[in-house]
Amino acid sequence: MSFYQYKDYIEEGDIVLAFISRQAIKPITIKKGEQLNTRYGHFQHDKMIGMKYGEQMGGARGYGFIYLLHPTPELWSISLPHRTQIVYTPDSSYIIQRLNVTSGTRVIEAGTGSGSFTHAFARTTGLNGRVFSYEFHEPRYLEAKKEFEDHNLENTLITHRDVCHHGFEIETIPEHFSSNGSIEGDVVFLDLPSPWTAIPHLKKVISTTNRVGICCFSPCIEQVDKTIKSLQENGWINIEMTEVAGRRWEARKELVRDIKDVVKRLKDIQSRKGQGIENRRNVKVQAGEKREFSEVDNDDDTDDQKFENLGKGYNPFGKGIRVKEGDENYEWRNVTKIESEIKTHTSYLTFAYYVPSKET
Amino acid sequence: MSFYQYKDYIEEGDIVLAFISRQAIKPITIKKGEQLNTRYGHFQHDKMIGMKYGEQMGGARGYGFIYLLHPTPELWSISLPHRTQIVYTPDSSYIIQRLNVTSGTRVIEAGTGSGSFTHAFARTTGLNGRVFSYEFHEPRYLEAKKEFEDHNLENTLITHRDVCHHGFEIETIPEHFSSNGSIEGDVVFLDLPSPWTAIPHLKKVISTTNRVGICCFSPCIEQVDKTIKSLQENGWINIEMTEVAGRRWEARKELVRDIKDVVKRLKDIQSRKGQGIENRRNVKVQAGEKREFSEVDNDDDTDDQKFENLGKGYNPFGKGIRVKEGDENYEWRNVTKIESEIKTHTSYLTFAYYVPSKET
Amino acid sequence: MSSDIEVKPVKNEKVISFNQHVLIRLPSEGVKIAYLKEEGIINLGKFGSFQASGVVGYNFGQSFEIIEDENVNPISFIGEVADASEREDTPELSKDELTMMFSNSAENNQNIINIGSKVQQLSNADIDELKKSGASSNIGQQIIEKMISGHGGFDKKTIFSQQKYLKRKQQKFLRRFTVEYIGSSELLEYFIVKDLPRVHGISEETLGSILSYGNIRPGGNYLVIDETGGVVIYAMLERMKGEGSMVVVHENEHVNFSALKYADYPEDLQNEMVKTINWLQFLEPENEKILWEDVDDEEFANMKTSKKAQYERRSKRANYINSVIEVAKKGNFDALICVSTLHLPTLLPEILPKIGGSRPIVVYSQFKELLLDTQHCMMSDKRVLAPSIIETRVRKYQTIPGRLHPLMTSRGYGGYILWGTRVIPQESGITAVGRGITKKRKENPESTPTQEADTTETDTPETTTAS
Amino acid sequence: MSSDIEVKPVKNEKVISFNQHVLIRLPSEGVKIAYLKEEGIINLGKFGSFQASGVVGYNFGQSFEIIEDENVNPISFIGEVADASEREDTPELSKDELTMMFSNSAENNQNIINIGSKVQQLSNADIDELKKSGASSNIGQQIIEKMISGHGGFDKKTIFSQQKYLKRKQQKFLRRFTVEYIGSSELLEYFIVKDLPRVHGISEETLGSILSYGNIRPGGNYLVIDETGGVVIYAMLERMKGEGSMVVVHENEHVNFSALKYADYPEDLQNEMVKTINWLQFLEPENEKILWEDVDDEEFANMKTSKKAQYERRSKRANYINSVIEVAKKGNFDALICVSTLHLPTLLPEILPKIGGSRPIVVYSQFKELLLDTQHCMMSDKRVLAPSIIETRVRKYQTIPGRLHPLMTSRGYGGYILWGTRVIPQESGITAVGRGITKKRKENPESTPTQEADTTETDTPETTTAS
Repeated sequence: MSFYQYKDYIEEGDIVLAFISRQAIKPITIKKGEQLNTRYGHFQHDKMIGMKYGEQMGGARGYGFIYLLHPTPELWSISLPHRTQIVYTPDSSYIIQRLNVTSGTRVIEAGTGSGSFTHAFARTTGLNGRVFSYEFHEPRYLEAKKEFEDHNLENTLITHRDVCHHGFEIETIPEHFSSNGSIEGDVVFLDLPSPWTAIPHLKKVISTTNRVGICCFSPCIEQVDKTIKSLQENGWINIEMTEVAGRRWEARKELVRDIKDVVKRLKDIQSRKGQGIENRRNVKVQAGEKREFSEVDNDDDTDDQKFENLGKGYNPFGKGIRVKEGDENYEWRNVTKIESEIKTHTSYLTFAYYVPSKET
Repeated sequence: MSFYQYKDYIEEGDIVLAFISRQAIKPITIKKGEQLNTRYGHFQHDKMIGMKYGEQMGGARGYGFIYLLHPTPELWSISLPHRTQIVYTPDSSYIIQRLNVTSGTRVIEAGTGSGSFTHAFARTTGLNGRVFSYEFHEPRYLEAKKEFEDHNLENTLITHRDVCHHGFEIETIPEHFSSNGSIEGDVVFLDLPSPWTAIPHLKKVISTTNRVGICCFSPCIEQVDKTIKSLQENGWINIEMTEVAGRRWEARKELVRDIKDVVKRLKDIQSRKGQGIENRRNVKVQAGEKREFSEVDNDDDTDDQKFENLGKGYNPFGKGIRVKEGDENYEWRNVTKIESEIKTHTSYLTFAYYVPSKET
Repeated sequence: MSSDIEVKPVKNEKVISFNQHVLIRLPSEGVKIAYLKEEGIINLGKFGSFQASGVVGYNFGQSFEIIEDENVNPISFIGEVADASEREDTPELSKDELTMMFSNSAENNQNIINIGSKVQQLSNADIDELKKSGASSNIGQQIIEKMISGHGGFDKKTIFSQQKYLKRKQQKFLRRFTVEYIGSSELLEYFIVKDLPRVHGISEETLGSILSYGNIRPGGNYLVIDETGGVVIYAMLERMKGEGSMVVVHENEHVNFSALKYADYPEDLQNEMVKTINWLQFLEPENEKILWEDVDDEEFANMKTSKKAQYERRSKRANYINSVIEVAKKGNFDALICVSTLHLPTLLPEILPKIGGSRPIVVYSQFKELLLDTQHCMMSDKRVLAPSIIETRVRKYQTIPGRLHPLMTSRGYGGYILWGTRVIPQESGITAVGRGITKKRKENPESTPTQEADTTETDTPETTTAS
Repeated sequence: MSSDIEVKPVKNEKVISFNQHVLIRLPSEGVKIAYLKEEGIINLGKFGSFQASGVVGYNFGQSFEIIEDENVNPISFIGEVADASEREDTPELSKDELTMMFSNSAENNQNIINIGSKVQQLSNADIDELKKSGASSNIGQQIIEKMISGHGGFDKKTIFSQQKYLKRKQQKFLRRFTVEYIGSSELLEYFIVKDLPRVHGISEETLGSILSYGNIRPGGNYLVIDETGGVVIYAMLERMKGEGSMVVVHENEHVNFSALKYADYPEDLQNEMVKTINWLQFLEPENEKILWEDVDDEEFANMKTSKKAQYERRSKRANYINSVIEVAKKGNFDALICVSTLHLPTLLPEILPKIGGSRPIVVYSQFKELLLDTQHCMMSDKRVLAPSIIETRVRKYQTIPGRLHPLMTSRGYGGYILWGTRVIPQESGITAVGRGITKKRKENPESTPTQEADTTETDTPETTTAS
């Protein structure tokens, strides 16, 4: 299992994402003798070994199922518990695209946080690229370090460091991470409470031979203001702040409720009423097609809620009989429905470039 | 013609909105002997008199047409030239709704600007409500004053005033605008470069007997910051800043391009090529269903653009033949297309309330 | 225009009054609706209960804190801090302090571990006991303080998270509330929180746009389809304030106006302004008219008392139905306001003749795809000019100076409206520029542009000149 | 993992070099693509022209100003103000000055009339003359200053509008530009400005999400449908940097790769990485294979020279087609990347078998409605797990401290993607919780929740434990 290439069959020791539902994707490390227990069934690791990635797996007791997925940075990010500090794909994919992160890029990231974006950087830069990630919070650092080792993120070096105070320089860079003894970052991503205190330290670690891009990720507008000033003071140009909005839509079907059915049902109600009521009325009836009074009369004028609204999924011909979405006896219209909770803000993204002077 | 009620037939002196196209709605005042000249034909006022509002009118020379529309604040705002200071309906309708502007509300508005929002306020508050509008820029004030008179906005009083320096009080309020000799505004709308300098002046003119709502309309975030502080210092509560995004979509049809047609066309090209080329090849041909070499060979490997993309509106069976959108010989799918230029920002809307103490 | 204001208020919108419904806004950002009876007690669940008489007479918008014996004290706003000077962690921070916080928060954060519910050492039993024991005016604050002192990791938190924690606890335990007038936004908010599908996902901003694009105002006469149980009708009535009328078409034997029970309109006013008719009556008016002839006075006098009452009720009902059918037949409505899940491409052609010339057509749907089909139907019908689907979305901000940012998450809803203008096309004799004269144009390509009123984007016209 | 970096660059991405295409960014925010030949002159129209040799050797991202004799001077950035100290209306304002501006701008505005083009007193002829006469390094600035002095109302403008005016004029007349590397964002930007329908309205952020959700990385092997003329393929190639491959399926006799002409990849590398196949070959591989047998050496030796060349070309082509058909038949691609206007509900079932297990499916469309139909098709097909339509939109800000706000208008485009994961459903023996055991559940309602992998929203599972 690797974030750098796919494999086809599951082996012991692999990390597999057990897809239980859209809201529940559970990472498991395959180990003989273990079992995944969910509300939707029980799944033995032994049986997973040798199965294909992507395969559907039935529960051990004859009910429930999961899908066995190969990890990717994008699936990994949605498998994480919804705690803070996850940079989700709408933001991370835009940052990677805009700063032209590709195979071979040298990335500086601070802080590591959940490590979600680190995975995307590691995948995209590949084995020719390098990711230098910094985390000042020790428990988080230790957790991320172990995770990156478990995930074989070979091109990633995590450092426990408060970059705002102590900068980014690494005294003894492992040889295969060094570029002429230095970090020489091409792209910088700062997800810190006060990026403006870290920006002055960057000069020592960014590339001296090509243009460097930066993105600062801050939730509050006042942080952006300080960041812009610091970028200006430190010689960064083309400063631009942006926001990314990501929305997710599900496909649904809505019942086509034709007026003809409504009219038919109203006529039906009236005729049933007309039959059931004794001829006890006081009305002068004339010949002709016009309807008689009893059909519209109703003694209970106050009960306005007697007949329920016909809403989604209700039988158009009667009240309260629920129609299953997509039931082939009815006509349906495809519609898109937005997710029930939308992310209306993640952070402001402030981009800039630094162009080192021509070497002569 | 009135913004307070509809009429059915056009009379001399009416203001009519001549709808020429979505992008061209032209207000005209009906006057005998005059004529509206457009790129789409010529239209005589004389003939408009007596026509119904909403009627389509053909051009005097046998071509072109317009629709004769009754003014509403919403149509009026889109008829204005796209200069600055127009508060469009997505913002104005939200402000009216959120601040509960209804029949009878007393509104304070500064500045008047294009007068677009003033019309919506005047319509919604009706003849029982009052709109006090302030404009400091003299040419704009004079223009708006004349416009409001022409439009018979009877419930609206415009004042030439720099409210930031001189406040909102009016020395001699016309009797039918006064409430116990005072303005007693229920709702305040400030569209000013520095609303924080106007806010301290409000206490003298807002209602002393009920809760007062305010909305400050500012394009820059730094203005919001100052506005919030001023509102706090002046006793306003429930301060909340919001943004309104309005989007407009058109209905279009997209050609359903089925893969079967593509395959058919590729086969057709190949068979035509096979027929047209002499048997001058060097290939060992075997019997069977498989195709012969000449059908796929092509001597001009460099010309990659010989066959154009099949894009929107193109015949799926051949290149370059344009199919009219909705042509009944083809299958179409309804789609929505967003307007070509969208308003990604108008202003930040900062709302707050002022609750006068209980009278005892 | 009246020379002085003579609005006859149908209910009190300014001062909290008996025998009216009110909206109660809780610190948790939840909302309740209560009816203020004299001698009544309003129960807010875990937030306590209070006597209705305690809040009556204050202005709408007033906040209160519950004290002993179900009494209330007015407070300036719901987040007011009682003893700001005594508290070190006051939420009111100066700009300088905030700057410092930003600059140092990296350092501050370095020593905290993840804060979960497990660091919370106070049990629910403890909290219940505290609630029971306390009868003083500051019980909420006291509970919070007790919780802070029982909270193992609290002093290790950053100022930021301390404040968030405090706010969360305040919302949960402070016995505070605000009494608000039930305007249409408040009624909608109540249903959004309580039952979003019932109002078909309409947001406040979309409701506002329905009313503005629909040109709703006092004195209008509207045709309405409202499947929200009356929220849209209420919003219209509030804009009209007693002047004007509407015909509501519905699909059941009786219309569902359950939302109007919070409206507090006098019954006769509501009946006068809101006429109802079902689709059968609307579409087949001649068949559905009631055959009714009033008996002559003599015959009436001879009826038994019980018969008389029945006769009068039936007479009233028959006349009502027949009169509404007549109003609907006459048409010329000032707008169509449609909030419905009915399939409009087949229904709309039946409704359009009833709408007056140049009046707005406003159709709401939760789903853009459904409006799209209706929009295509309008475009081929020609009786609706320039139909557009309009989406309006409000984004709210955490409005704290120094910590300004949009709310991180929101419920995903809002809906779309389709807006157009009812027009009267000429049946013949109209030649669009660029259609009938295509040939001429090809010969001289600069001569005339194409004119398609519905979709083409073109320049502004030349100026008006006297002929 | 290699112990040291050994990337063999296929082209220079760091330093501006001869024989490569570059993007030239103009002060007007327009963009051009130029090819830098030795001795070449690049013409920027009204912005002047310059010798290619003048910019070569600088880092990509460097800005320049054109001086006399088609030479250039490097400048720090395009908006650099030459003599900031001398100018009163410098764009660099302190915070205090900005505060003052906000406080006083109402007053300042009071005396201005609407500023239109009519207050401009300098004719176009004047400007042309100035341009011709000037050969100094600061000609742009001089023109602007001349224009300001000729501008009747300029001193009456507010600082705000003066600066806006200045910026507009700077953009129009300063002979400055930036030379950038053509990454995939730059290539896309070029086409967005030049011909948005050609790239089907893809925005930069949507292109980025296609590549991330598609898990594009060096070494992958992808199946691609790209109707943008190669912009998407270029973006993938840039991510792969020489490692991996893709099969591109197209619908014409020859694929349209016109965008790749700016890519500057060596022909052999591009041919090695990008294999092409048309739909007929893809869908009917057995029919479409070329019958080709190489002749033996003797026969070949006996051919005429002209025949030999033809033979070799045809041999190469037949082998190429047959090998690509084989690769496509084998399948197991690492992703499907589809940017196409083809009707996917009928096509997708033919493609899915070719995608490897657990690999991403990413489909782009300009219209959400078209993806909706495809999503429904995926949901009934069962081979695509959890398909979602994703919309990503970037909002850019006017990033000037003190005047920070989102841009007022933007072009309306962007598109949508449909993302899912290719899975291998069991053909039988799977019982969903809540389906097969509905009865049991009814008896004991708390026993088991409903499981519908595609749509149900459920809680997280219990923790993993050893059995």
